[in-house]
Amino acid sequence: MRAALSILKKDLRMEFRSKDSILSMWIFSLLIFVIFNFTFEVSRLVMLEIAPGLLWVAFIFSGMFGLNHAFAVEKENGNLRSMALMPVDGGQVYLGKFMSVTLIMLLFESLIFPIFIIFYDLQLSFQMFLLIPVILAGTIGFTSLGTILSAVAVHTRDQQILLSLLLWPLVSPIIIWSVNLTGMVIGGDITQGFYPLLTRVIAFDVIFFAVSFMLFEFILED
Amino acid sequence: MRAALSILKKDLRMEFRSKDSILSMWIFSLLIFVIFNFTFEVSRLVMLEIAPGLLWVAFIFSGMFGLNHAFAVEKENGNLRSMALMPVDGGQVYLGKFMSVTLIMLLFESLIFPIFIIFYDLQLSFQMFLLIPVILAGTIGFTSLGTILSAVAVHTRDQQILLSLLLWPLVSPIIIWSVNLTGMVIGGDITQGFYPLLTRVIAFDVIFFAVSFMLFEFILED
Amino acid sequence: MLLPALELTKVSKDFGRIIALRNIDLTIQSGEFVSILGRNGAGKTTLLNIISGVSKPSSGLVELYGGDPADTENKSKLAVISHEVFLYNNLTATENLEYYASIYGVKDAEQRIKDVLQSVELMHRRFDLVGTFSRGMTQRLTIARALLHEPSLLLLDEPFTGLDQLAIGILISLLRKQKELGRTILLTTHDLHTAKELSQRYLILEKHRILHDGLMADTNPDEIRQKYFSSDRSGE
Amino acid sequence: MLLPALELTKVSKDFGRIIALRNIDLTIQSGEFVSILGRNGAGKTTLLNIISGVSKPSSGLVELYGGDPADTENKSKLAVISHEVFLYNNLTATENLEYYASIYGVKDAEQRIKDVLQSVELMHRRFDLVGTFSRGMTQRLTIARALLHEPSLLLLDEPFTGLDQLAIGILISLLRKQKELGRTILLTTHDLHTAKELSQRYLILEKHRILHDGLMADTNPDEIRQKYFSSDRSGE
Amino acid sequence: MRALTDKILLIVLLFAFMTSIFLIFNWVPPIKASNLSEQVAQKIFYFHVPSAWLGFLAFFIVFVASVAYLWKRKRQYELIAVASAEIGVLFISLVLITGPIWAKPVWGIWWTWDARLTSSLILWLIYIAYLMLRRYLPDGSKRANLSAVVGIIGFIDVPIVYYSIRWWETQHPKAVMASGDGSLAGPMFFTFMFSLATFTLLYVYFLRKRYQLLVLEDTVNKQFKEMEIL
Ligand code: HEM
Ligand SMILES: Nc1ncnc2c1ncn2[C@@H]1O[C@H](COP(=O)(O)OP(=O)(O)OP(=O)(O)O)[C@@H](O)[C@H]1O
Ligand SMILES: Nc1ncnc2c1ncn2[C@@H]1O[C@H](COP(=O)(O)OP(=O)(O)OP(=O)(O)O)[C@@H](O)[C@H]1O
Ligand SMILES: [Mg+2]
Ligand SMILES: [Mg+2]
Repeated sequence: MRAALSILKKDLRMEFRSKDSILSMWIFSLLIFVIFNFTFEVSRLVMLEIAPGLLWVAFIFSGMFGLNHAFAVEKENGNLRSMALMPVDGGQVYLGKFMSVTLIMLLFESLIFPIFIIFYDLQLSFQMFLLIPVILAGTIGFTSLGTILSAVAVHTRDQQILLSLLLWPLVSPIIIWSVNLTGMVIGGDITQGFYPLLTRVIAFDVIFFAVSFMLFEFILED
Repeated sequence: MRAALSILKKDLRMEFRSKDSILSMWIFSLLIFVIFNFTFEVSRLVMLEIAPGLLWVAFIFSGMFGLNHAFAVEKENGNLRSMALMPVDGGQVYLGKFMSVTLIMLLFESLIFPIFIIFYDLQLSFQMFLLIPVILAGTIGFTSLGTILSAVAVHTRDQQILLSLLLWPLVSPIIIWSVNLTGMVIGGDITQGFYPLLTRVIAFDVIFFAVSFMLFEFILED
Repeated sequence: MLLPALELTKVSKDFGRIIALRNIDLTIQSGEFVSILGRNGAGKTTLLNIISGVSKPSSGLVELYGGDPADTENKSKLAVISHEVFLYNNLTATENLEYYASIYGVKDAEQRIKDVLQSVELMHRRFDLVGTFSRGMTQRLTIARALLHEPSLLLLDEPFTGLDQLAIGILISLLRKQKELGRTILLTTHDLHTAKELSQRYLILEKHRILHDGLMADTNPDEIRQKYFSSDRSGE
Repeated sequence: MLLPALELTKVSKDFGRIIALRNIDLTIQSGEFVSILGRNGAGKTTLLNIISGVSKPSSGLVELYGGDPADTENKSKLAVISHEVFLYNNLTATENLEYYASIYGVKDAEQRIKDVLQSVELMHRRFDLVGTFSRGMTQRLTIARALLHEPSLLLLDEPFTGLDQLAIGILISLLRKQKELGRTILLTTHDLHTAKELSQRYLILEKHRILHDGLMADTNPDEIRQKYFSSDRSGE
Repeated sequence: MRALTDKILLIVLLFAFMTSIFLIFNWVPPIKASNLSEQVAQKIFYFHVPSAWLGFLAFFIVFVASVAYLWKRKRQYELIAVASAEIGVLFISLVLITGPIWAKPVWGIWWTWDARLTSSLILWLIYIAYLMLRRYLPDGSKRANLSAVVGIIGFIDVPIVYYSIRWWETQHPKAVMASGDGSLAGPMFFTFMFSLATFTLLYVYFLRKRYQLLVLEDTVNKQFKEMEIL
């Protein structure tokens, strides 16, 4: 755990070397919405129908930034090799990277979400709090797989494309369910299916995390 | 011109070192659509309304790959500095990079487009050929600005985010117009406004290209 | 009987078409200081990578202290200096060392960081980002990084790169001290005089094999140069 | 009267808080071979960057052949070797050289590429990706790249890095030939003996200034080392 | 001398502001509107529009100073460009604040994706990006060059924002000033012009102050360096 925390600390330090990074993330989130809004010049009704999807697309695209970054910074000065040399087992490295990627993605989401609320003029009801476990579960599913696949993709020439190729198909069930769950909460109809679906997402999170944690060892070694 | 072509040749050579690159681009394009389709689980009617926007969002996101890449490859082994040392004026470098970025983006688009046609079950009429100038004009506007701003952003720590921050607001008029034009063609109502609007996009392309061409010199020098 | 620090049996390595090492047999005892010499492309770096475990041999067996180089315990005994410096440009000198100290579980880290920084004379720049360092300053810092956790096996791939006369002197005396402390050291370099000054034993790699394995005391650098690096052998 | 190849007047450079060069005045005539010596961080690389025009001085004037270093004509006369090799890892040796040849408008490129590859002894690897080269092979290739367009002003920043004894010999004789051809050469190195062997004039940079500007013939390397690089001066 | 000019400017500004507030709230007759809140909201017009115009002017100055910098390579042009960009962002922020305040009582909503509104937001984002870029780069000629380039390209968007009212159907009012059909009655016109003059003065004052501050920063930095040498 100590090693994982060291990696986390180092990553966050580099990521937030200055407060500018957070500011640009915020503006970036704003821009994603502005872009979506003016490219889809559609009626408000249609907008509301696609809103949960838009929210998750925005989450995913900002998440991809974090994932692409996570191991790209390790490429400079041969640090990827240095990680293989460290007396730390793969799981620790995975855990450290997973935490930093997840924290950054959650930060992004917490910046995107208020803009989402304002632009779609959503009512803040007590039910909205249900979005917190939904977003958490969806995000962790995305990053737990994303972290290990990012470490795989970084070894290839077309890193960014390859990460998408590997990650998106695998993570799609979780994203679809998260969109569904988000739609239920926003639409205000928490049907019977809500909790079982949420549980299913969490179950997948656990599986993805556990498998990645165990397999990471093999990615570091040459 | 000779220098620009040398840069173009080198870039395409690296980009398509193997045919895998094209294959992964194709799968990536497919994935973008699949992702959009399952995140927006909406009625076909709504889908059709947002189709032109989706098409351009897909274009932009694949274009961002190319742009982020364009100067990132120059970073390894100090090649960015080497470009500043070459006895070639900035305009030539700009031209070379612009061509390679544009060609790659057009390739992407030609891969995305058939998928788009199939997924939305669009009729292939003679009018559809009007999409060619529309897509060309929109793309060139995007890449002409994108190339110079990518060269600006590559000097910063958060390259990818900063490129989005700089490019998206500036290029937004062109994207909006391209979405409008695409909507007209697909919807089958080429109104009176079509040609003037297309002309306007082309006019902006020319302005953006000329300004970038002239200013690129100053970006290379320290 | 004491285990050798390092034992390679019939180790080969190839990268597709290109052969880098062929049937290397090598035993190095604890406390030895061995120089590895050889032409560009002879396979020196590849050999060190295989010993450190970052690169797996295509065939053959590598044993570090009787175990796998990838064992956590073995890894914690190891330090590598290569032409890649293993430092983060966006962290300061101190922050880089703090990171490595916590990864390696260095005790009394703060004091230790100060000590190594002092020994490579970088104290006055400790709060500057590594990205702003000159080549030689970066190399000094990577030396500090490697010595931080008091490794017992040092793999040094051309560690003198970029160092000025003063820093070369510093590194030489640091290495002498390491030798006195009984540490095992493998060094590749193209500077035969320094190699002679420091090490007892030397290997010469050529055409992917160990061409010569002898004692430094028995030879002089110019003879080695004559014998193995003269241009009439250049045709391969 | 002939214009000097290079003239610096009151050139200073700082990076924010850090001062790299201060009030440098320097004139170098066409055909001179000048070594630049100095400690790590003394400002040697920064000085070469300013001369080549990649880095603008914070104040002061730089003139290359009476003009701006950024003029296209001046740039085409220039070649730089630095610790960054300016090569693309995803291109082969030949492809890299072809690219530079077409950029610099080299005539009879194919033959010229063969010649330079031969001179650094890399012909047998010319179709391999640079990314798979060993450190020394990459350095050889960067030397070939720099000489490709027959530059008349060479800026060499520690060009011997990573080279084996043989390649050092090759580079030395290549440089001798360049000198005979009347080319102007600036070289930074930490190897005083090689510097003495090659150059007539030497500069010593210290504390961001030119501390000494003299003729090589008048001194011997050990004396220089004693005087400028002994450890009692290390406290800054 | 400079200090004196600043003092005089400041005093004139104070007077001008007090006068325009008087003109806006006490002198000019209220418009004919259905309810009171709309009448009051209309007063925002005298802040909203001058802010927008001054924003455009500020960005124009960024453009001019950036061109001048690339041409002459003088530090002072760089500083003028930055100072003007900061003030421009400030004024456009005012537009983005006063607009919604006006919109709520008149249109019943704070915000809509109307062309003029969107393009104002985009304009704001462009210059935010310009300022962000500067924060990411270390001081030096590289930063000056890159930001000058962005300053020039960014200005290409200002006319788009200006003409967007003609290019798209919008909810936002058409040009009342430029149309010349006398839709702005006498007292309103006078008050508007007065307010505009006041804002212009404010811009000049801010620009001078910000520029002086930037020069001062430079001087202090230089002196620190001198001290370090010794
Ligand atoms: C909600 C956000 C709003 C934004 C971002 C905004 C932005 C702008 C901008 C940039 C201008 C200057 C353009 C020019 O003079 O050509 C302007 C002018 C103006 N605005 Fe707004 N506006 C907003 C809301 C409103 C509202 C609600 C009203 C009144 C119903 C309004 C009335 C005007 C008028 C009358 C002008 C002067 C037009 C002219 O003479 O050209 N604005 N606005
Ligand atoms: N990743 C790789 N892919 C393909 N070939 C490689 C790779 N790494 C090394 N080689 C090849 O293996 C051989 C040995 O390389 P190595 O780096 O070990 O040489 P070296 O002795 O360290 O040379 P130098 O003195 O130049 O550092 C070379 O021919 C090199 O091209
Ligand atoms: N980009 C930069 N940002 C900040 N400081 C820098 C930068 N480049 C160089 N410096 C500083 O300028 C000084 C001179 O660096 P330079 O690289 O010129 O030294 P050098 O003489 O080449 O040293 P070496 O022998 O180690 O190569 C150093 O203190 C260095 O930290
Ligand atoms: Mg090597
Ligand atoms: Mg240097």
